[in-house]
Amino acid sequence: MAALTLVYFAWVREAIDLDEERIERPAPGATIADLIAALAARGGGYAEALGDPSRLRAALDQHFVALDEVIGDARELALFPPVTGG
Amino acid sequence: MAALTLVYFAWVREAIDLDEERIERPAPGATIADLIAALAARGGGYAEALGDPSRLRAALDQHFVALDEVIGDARELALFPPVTGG
Amino acid sequence: MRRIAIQTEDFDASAELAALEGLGGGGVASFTGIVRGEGGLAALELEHYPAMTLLQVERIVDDAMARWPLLGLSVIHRVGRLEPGARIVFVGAASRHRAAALESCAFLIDWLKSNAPFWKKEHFADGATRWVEARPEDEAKARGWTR
Amino acid sequence: MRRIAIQTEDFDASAELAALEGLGGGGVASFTGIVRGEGGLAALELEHYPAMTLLQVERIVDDAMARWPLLGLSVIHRVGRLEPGARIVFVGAASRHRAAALESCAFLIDWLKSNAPFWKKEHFADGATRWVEARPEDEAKARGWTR
Repeated sequence: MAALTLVYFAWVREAIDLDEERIERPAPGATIADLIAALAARGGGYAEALGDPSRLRAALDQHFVALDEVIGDARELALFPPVTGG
Repeated sequence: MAALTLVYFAWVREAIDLDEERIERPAPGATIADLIAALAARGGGYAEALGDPSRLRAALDQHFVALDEVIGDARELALFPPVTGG
Repeated sequence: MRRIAIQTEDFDASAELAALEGLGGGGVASFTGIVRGEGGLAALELEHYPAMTLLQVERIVDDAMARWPLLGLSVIHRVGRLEPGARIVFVGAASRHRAAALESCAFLIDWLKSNAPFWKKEHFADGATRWVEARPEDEAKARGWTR
Repeated sequence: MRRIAIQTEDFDASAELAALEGLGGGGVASFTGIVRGEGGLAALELEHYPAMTLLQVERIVDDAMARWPLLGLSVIHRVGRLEPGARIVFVGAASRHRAAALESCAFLIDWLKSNAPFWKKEHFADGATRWVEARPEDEAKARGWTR
């Protein structure tokens, strides 16, 4: 099964110290929140960046989605804090 | 008693064919509507311009006022259609 | 900063914007009105009541400065003969708050339409002329700001 | 006309306005956001999600074109390092209707703040840095346009 690309922005990127990475695709039916919990369990910067999902927002294949969205066959998941443009 | 200056704008000015004129001050207590009726009674361009007060607006000493305002000791009365700037 | 001008010449909107942008407010909003060339319009002629115009625009500007936390306001209104595509009016506002900048521009332009002594006459290509009639919805919009 | 640009360079607001003024609409509104230099701020650093930014801004622009009778929209958002006084964002709208032009600018700027993938990091004169936190009132404003 194809890999999933994770991309990080702002302080999520800084804490994890990666712009992006490719991981093994989670089990069918897994939500973004499930994956966030699994990544946070890696500890270190992952725990720091992803330990409090209420501070996070996500986009699946470049569309904003809620964290309870199923990842399904999406190719790219972005994790980041609430946006502050404009 | 000092005279009253009347100034006209837009189609009021065109119908009366005057930018401004000085007239004898109306009786104390006379309103703008009273004066408009007296001027319209002159006939010709005055009747054309001032015959329908509902189409007119007024300013007394450069402040918008309602037509039932008393002219009092104002020095300048302007008569014109509703404004269309901006 | 407050700048009010009534003039026959065209104006440089970018110079107005630059002055407002330099006030340190974080947000600058503007509205520019342009002569539309519909229905065979050859030109608009703008007449005003000189003794009253500045007085009235100053009151409108004071009102806006009292209603919103503004760092600057700029109002320019042209008079005389204006051809299609020409700028008629510019309102610009600088504020720390984007909503204040945008709302005060809406207020100023609505208010100018119904409370400043300007009158527009249309000149058509065939030589006909017509005084523009005030639109009831413009008076309603200006009243909508009353509070 | 619709123009969308995400760029590191500064932009010429007057060129944007001139393009919008040329559309024959009668009214052009704009909003320009500027970096404020308060609290010892030395620079803002704007990060974005390139694969998503244009997509998202195009959706916002399509939304605005569907909501209001607009002849043109222009959205420019800068990224990278911006010092106090620098322009960050420009939104401009041309319409026959002044309210449509002004409201669509308010909509676009509110929506960009809460629905486009940009993040701001503050760099202070003393070397400290801080990611700007989203303000709940910005999300509320963007939701306010939902209907």
